[in-house]
Amino acid sequence: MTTTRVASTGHRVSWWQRLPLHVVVIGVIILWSIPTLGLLVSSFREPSAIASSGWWEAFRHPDQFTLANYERVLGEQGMGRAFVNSLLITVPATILVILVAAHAAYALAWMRFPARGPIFLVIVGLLVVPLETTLIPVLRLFSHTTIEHQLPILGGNAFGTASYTGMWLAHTGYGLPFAVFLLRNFFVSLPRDLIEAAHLDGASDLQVFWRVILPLSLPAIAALAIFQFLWVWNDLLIALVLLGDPTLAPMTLKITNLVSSFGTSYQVLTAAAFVSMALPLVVFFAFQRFFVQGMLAGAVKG
Amino acid sequence: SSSDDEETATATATEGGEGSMTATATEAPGTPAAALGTADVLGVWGDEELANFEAMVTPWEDETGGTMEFTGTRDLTAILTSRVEGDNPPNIAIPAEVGLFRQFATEGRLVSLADLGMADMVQSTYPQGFVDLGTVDGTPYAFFMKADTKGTIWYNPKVFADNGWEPLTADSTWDDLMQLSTTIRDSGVMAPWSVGIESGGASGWPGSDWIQQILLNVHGPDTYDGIIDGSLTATDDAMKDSWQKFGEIVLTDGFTVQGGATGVNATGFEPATFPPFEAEPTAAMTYLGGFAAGFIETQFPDLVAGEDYDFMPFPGGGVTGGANIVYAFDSEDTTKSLMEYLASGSAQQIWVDAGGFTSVSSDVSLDSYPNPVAKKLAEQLANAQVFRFDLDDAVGGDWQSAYFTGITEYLANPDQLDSILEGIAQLRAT
Amino acid sequence: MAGITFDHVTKAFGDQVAVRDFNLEVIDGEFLVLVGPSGCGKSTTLRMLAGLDAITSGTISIGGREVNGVAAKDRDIAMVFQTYALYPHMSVFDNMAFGLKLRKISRRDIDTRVQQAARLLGIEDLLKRKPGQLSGGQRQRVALGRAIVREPAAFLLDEPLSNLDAKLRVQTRAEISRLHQRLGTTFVYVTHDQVEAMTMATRIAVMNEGVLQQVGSPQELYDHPTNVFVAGFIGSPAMNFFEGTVRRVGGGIVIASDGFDIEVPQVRRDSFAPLEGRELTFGMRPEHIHDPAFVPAGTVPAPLDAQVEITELMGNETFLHLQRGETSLLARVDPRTAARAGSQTSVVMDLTHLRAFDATSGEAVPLEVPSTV
Amino acid sequence: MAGITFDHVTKAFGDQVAVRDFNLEVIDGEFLVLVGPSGCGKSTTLRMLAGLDAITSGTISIGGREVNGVAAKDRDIAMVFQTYALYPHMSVFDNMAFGLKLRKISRRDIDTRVQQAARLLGIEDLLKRKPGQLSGGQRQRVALGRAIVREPAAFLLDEPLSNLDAKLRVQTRAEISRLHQRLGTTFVYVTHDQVEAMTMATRIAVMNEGVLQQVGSPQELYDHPTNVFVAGFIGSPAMNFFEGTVRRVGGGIVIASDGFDIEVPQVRRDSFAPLEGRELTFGMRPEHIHDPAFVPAGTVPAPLDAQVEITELMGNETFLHLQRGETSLLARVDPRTAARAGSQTSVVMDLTHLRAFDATSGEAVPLEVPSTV
Amino acid sequence: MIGRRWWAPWVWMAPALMLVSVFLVYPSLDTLRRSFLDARSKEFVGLDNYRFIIENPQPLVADTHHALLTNALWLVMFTGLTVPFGLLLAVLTGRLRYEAVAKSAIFIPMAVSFVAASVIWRFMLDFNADIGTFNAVLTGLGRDPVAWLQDTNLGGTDGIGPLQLNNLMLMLIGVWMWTGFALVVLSAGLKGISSEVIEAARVDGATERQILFRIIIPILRPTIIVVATTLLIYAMKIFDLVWVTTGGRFGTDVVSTLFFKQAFINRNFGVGAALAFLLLAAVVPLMALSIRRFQTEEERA
Ligand SMILES: Nc1ncnc2c1ncn2[C@@H]1O[C@H](COP(=O)(O)OP(=O)(O)OP(=O)(O)O)[C@@H](O)[C@H]1O
Ligand SMILES: Nc1ncnc2c1ncn2[C@@H]1O[C@H](COP(=O)(O)OP(=O)(O)OP(=O)(O)O)[C@@H](O)[C@H]1O
Ligand SMILES: [Mg+2]
Ligand SMILES: [Mg+2]
Repeated sequence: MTTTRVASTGHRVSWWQRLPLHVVVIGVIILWSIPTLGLLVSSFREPSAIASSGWWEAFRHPDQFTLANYERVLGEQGMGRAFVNSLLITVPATILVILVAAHAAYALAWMRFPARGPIFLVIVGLLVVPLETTLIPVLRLFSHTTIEHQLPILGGNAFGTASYTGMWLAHTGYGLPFAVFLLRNFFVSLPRDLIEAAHLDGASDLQVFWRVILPLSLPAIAALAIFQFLWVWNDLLIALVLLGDPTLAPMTLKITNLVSSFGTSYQVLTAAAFVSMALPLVVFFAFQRFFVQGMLAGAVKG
Repeated sequence: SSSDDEETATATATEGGEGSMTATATEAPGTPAAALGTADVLGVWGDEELANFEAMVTPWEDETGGTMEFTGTRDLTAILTSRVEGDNPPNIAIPAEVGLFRQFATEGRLVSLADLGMADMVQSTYPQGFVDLGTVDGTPYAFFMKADTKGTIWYNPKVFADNGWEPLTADSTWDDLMQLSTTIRDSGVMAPWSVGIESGGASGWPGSDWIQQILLNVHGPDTYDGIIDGSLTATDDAMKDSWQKFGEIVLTDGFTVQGGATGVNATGFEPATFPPFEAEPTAAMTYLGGFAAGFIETQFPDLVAGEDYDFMPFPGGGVTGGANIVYAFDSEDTTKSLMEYLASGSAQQIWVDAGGFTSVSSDVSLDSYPNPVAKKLAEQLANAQVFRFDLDDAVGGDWQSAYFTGITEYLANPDQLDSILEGIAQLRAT
Repeated sequence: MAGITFDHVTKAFGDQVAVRDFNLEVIDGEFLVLVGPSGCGKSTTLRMLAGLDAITSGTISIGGREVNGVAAKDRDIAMVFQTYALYPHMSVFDNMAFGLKLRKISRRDIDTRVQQAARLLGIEDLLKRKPGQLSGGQRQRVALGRAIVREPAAFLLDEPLSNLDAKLRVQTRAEISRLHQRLGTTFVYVTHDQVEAMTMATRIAVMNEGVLQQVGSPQELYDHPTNVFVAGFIGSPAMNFFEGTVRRVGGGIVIASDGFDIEVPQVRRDSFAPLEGRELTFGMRPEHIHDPAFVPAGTVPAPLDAQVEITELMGNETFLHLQRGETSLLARVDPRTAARAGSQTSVVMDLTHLRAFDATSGEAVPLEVPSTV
Repeated sequence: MAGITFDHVTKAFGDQVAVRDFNLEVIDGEFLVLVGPSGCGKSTTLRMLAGLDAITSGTISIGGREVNGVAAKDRDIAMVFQTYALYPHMSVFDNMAFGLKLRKISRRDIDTRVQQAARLLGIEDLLKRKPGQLSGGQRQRVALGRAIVREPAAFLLDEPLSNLDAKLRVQTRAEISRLHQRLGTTFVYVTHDQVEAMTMATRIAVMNEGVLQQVGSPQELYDHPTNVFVAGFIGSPAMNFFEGTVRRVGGGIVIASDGFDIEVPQVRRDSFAPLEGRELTFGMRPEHIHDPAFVPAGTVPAPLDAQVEITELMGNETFLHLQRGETSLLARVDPRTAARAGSQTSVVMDLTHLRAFDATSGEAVPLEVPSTV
Repeated sequence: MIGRRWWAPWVWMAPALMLVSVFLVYPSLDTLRRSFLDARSKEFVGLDNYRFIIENPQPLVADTHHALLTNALWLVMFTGLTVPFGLLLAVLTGRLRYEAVAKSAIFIPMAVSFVAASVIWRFMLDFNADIGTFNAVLTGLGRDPVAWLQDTNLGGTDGIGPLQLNNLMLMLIGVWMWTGFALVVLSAGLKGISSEVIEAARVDGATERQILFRIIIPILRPTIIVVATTLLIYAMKIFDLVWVTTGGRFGTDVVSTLFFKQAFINRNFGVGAALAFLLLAAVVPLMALSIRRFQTEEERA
């Protein structure tokens, strides 16, 4: 895209005119990063060092640096499988939320029907439901609706406490209120003329949705994907409660197994934090390219 | 367990998964099932503990062809509660607290040891005290493993020797302890105590261990039992006195390296065990259960047990302690067989040898502990004139959380003690 | 194919009525041009026809079948939006190809059709660009191209040439006419360009404030407007109007306006006689007011003296802004005229082309012309 | 006040050059009209001047001071965007008032100014509406209103009237001229409407493919285009062109084109003589080709027979599309002409207005006219 | 669109509605039911649980009143800081060549699990000046270390209600974590704004600040509403952060932590449910607000 960024300027700007901007932004970045930096440094220190001196001390004794913590985490039995499990749970759950939410949001944004407002508000209102309150009822449901059926990677049974299917649906369900809220509000801000033009070109709702709405909503969808991925990826609670079969356990579960019942096991947690953070960050960067300025440039006049 | 073990384990697990589900879902207890399936075990262990536990189970897996899948979490109570309420309990649970256990038992959610066919075995190999703890309304439901004494004051023998301080003995009194503390403080060499009771959501529990030790040793077992069975309330003078005695340790000037209430409340219980053993020790003693040995070993790998670190018995010789309680939610063959195996001395021996484990089973010989300190710990448990289960673990529930909170509150504002105890007492009334 | 019928169609946005009781029969295959002042309801009419805006009341039928309830996508209509409404995420090529792809037309056909349309609109070099990288006129051409690549039952074009330069506009206009002849499809075409309207239309429909004023062939509307509005709206520069009454003075007949009288020549007396005494609004087009030095043959001359306010030289003609009493008149005279701004001059009106309207209703009043002229 | 200077200004989007080596002096207070084919770089020129697009090379100065580094907001310029760019979240009133509020003008002044502008543009009833609730032309008027309420150093108007109906356009055009006279501010005005350009401009600048072709008064450009492009672009319908060479035949001089020769009358021989033998492109405007029956006085006639392809009746005039050999000509003749489509006819060219250009370079070749005519 | 069958929208929404009903609506109704039953969800006890909350008999275990005030403070502080921060950063970084990098720095805290976050902040806030970064700085400046997560005082005086040092500290952590959320979502919205409108404002003479406040923010309103609402609601049910750091000790309890303790530790589902339902009830005014907004939106469309 060649259209200019929102804040870019049409006149020549010398670097010093924008210096204040850089100072502010970089300042904030540094402030924001210090805690994470501390964690990063600590993850390369021996347990005793972590417990006895501050992370900044590490720079004084470079000799103390060690990869042991990472070896401990990555070397853990079945960590590989756990990583795969996490992926098998997260990726489908993310895609599912986007699809389901986007369809609902399309209807709520571009179709007129009675009770449209109330339905939207109820869905948004459900944001407030604390996950914890839903666990027991949902678990009940699961343990009583177990469908006996072998699926290779899906684990014990197609649906129920010992399968991924359950996890996917659960995470989708929990993710929906925010997803619908975000997408619907993004959709309505698209110019109506475009949708109309597509209809006139003979596009059905479905075609408009896929060929016009989704491509133009990429920034919002990217944002949604980033966070849904993150939330599912980092989820511990739902996995602990709903995932009956420990062989399907995601990384988060595996990692808690590295933390001894007494004590704090910082050395493990620090390293684990970055191991589990890696993929979400990759996703974040990968999706940056969808944050394109001026997607709508040239669409409509007036 | 070695990696190929793991492979087979998970492999069998995935096929076996079906078996266990079938069992829970359809099969009525009693009818024989061909091969053993997967036993789903929920507990608190992680890290080496978990590794050792798995090592301990491996022989059973090899022998029976069953598999054990362990899920460990610090929020055990919450998870266990939801899974039980959600009609999807694990096969076996191994928490550290017995309050929840009692509720489950009274609600008939548990399978009695009798139904598991191991009542006699437990009766014969476990101390009566523990058997009673696992018994609700006359029916035994659970047994205990990985016990921990809490009658241990950790110190650095070398430092004591250099300064000519005398470690306390089982026959010492509380006053002796105060005496020693004063001496050390006045010597100006270092603070007598390092105390830290910060533990996130559970902050305060290390203080509760202090208090229960004092209560048992200063006011005797009957008072102690009175509090547990509710015949005595938290407002009892004995209780108040014990709190105040703990208060003296924390609040007396120069007694703690943490510099008083704020520091103690803000210092983690784990780091609090380090000062006596640093290169330049800043505190002479630290009080915490037997598991503190683990912290010290990890933090100071070079120290030699018995020479560089050791413990003295809490004055009075009365010993309180905790243990992990083991109970089952069903009586499938897999569960049955695993429960029996776990209760057996031979199984626990494996972990004992690996270290960091104290067995209360009489089948485990005292000589088999890896180092002198570990051995001393086991002996203290076995030979204690008086042994009582951890006070708040025994009561459990909201009383316990209030008890913990109360302790942090008390240190923050000591003048509130009465109202705090009042509040705790109420919870027992309702 | 598709004839189109509007039957008592009304469209209101809230209490604001955009189109009122609209009745119109668009004959199959005709090229109907819709004109009217800005905001009079042209786009709304198209949008209702396309099925984009719901009709408040009345019915629209296409090819005899009522379509009030038919979805836009099922009406098989191609439309150029006044706002273009290009797909910003698609290349120019894809913008034009979109409708065809949806119709499962073969890649090759699509390619040839789009290429051809692009060539014809002079945007063949821009096919790879995104709309955001185009100039205003280029965007408009893409919007037009998106419509003409299709072969729909009807074309609705909403000011499709407004942002093109004169030359390009003339070409494109011709192309559209050719397209119309080739396909014989019904066209409904909105424009503000009089020349466009005059040259392209089989019929012109004039709207004002949501109400249809007159429908007819360009020449009809130009020569015989049914009311003052149409008379004033069609033709640029607009027709001159002045109030007046027909009076009998001595033997002759005069049109008495404030400040001046116009002597009606012998030949036309009979046609004015019947109107005697009636309050009328008279209209005369600028090109029928001549410089006495260059009066075309066959004129029925009625001389008039007036003050020249402004003169506009247009190269091939000159505009004289005249003032006589309260009345100001525009004359479109031969560029060789001697009249200069500020000077007094005398012009000649051609009464053959004088039009009369009722002063109150604004409806046209016939002045039948003796066939001899 | 603000004179504007473009000094070797170039603007490229990637490798696509939109404006090339543009040099222009806009005199303070003048009304410069910028014309050119769609996509030739007009909007880009305005956007650079407004400080919205960074200049690739060269400098722009306003009032003598270089502004390359000056932010748009500090250039004190009012602009009508070709795409309107209205504030979607503000009412029409607020859209127009925004610029004034920012300048801390008193509520009352703002109110009066906006009200006045609205009245003048006929949108006073729409002030409470949001842009989304307006018709195309209404939006354009709001965009125009947003500019004219201000009193900036310069106005940049990018096709501000393109979506208005003829009548409204004439009015608004007049209003803008009046505004220009009142404020004496510099105007740069982009339009595709020849009449607009002709009537409003003090000078017209013609662009093509990013390059400035000619700057001059309307009449200058109309009568003396510097090259074929300008000749063909200015004037609508466009000038007729045909290739030819000047030859001496017997005693006389003829312009020999393929398929026909044009006899040069005695009076003009001298001016053609010097061009003998040279390859030329000749140009003649449609209005200088007459129906023999209605030849205006003072014509230097050169008769020509041709086939009438199409006739377009425009009411006040008639277009004849003529074909002679390979050459097709458009004639704008008296409406009373007898010529009918399909028939053979003979027309008269007025050689006084014949223009000649070098066939290869396209540059104009002088044909000095004897002053007698 | 004309001619769309009446059931079309319902087909489009069906999957969402079903999932939401199973995982959110049904459980909420179950919660409502349980809030009228006793601790073990056996007998009907009417409004006892709610009365219990209001009478607040166990300030030691669960000081409901204090918790509610703390939530209120979260609403104000947390949301009030996060949204503007995110918006500002979105606008600022939006114009940088290193936009992605800058954003990621703010985003990373979102990516760390809560357990990790608690570790991170332990390294920042630990009381021991040898370990806690903040206290290291303080002692470096010759001041006494502060127990950031335990200290209920503020400016020497005992905190007024929930206005306590440790609460503010927690909220700071919250802001640190969630600004990335606001930033990413808002910058997604920013990308939708037409550059031309902003150019028009520039020509009208608007400064960057005026453009931000009078053009960008109003046009961005739909997205801002999403972010603000989400964060408001998040502040109302804030749980993990408090749970892993202080466990609600030292007056940091919020409704969710109380609910968690009641339901899962004390196994008093009655009171737990009542507390949870209190949360649901608390959103109603917020929803009422957006109802009006939604309807005005409708009218304009
Ligand atoms: N972002 C862009 N990227 C590439 N080319 C561009 C871009 N913007 C404009 N152009 C090209 O620059 C040239 C000039 O554009 P400009 O908008 O100035 O034309 P214009 O004279 O205003 O045409 P019109 O009369 O149609 O508005 C056009 O050929 C256009 O395709
Ligand atoms: N959404 C709306 N709400 C209220 N009034 C509207 C809305 N859309 C259009 N209108 C009004 O309806 C009338 C007709 O609009 P329409 O777009 O049909 O006019 P138009 O004839 O196309 O004008 P133009 O030539 O300027 O495009 C206008 O007065 C306009 O203000
Ligand atoms: Mg319109
Ligand atoms: Mg342009």
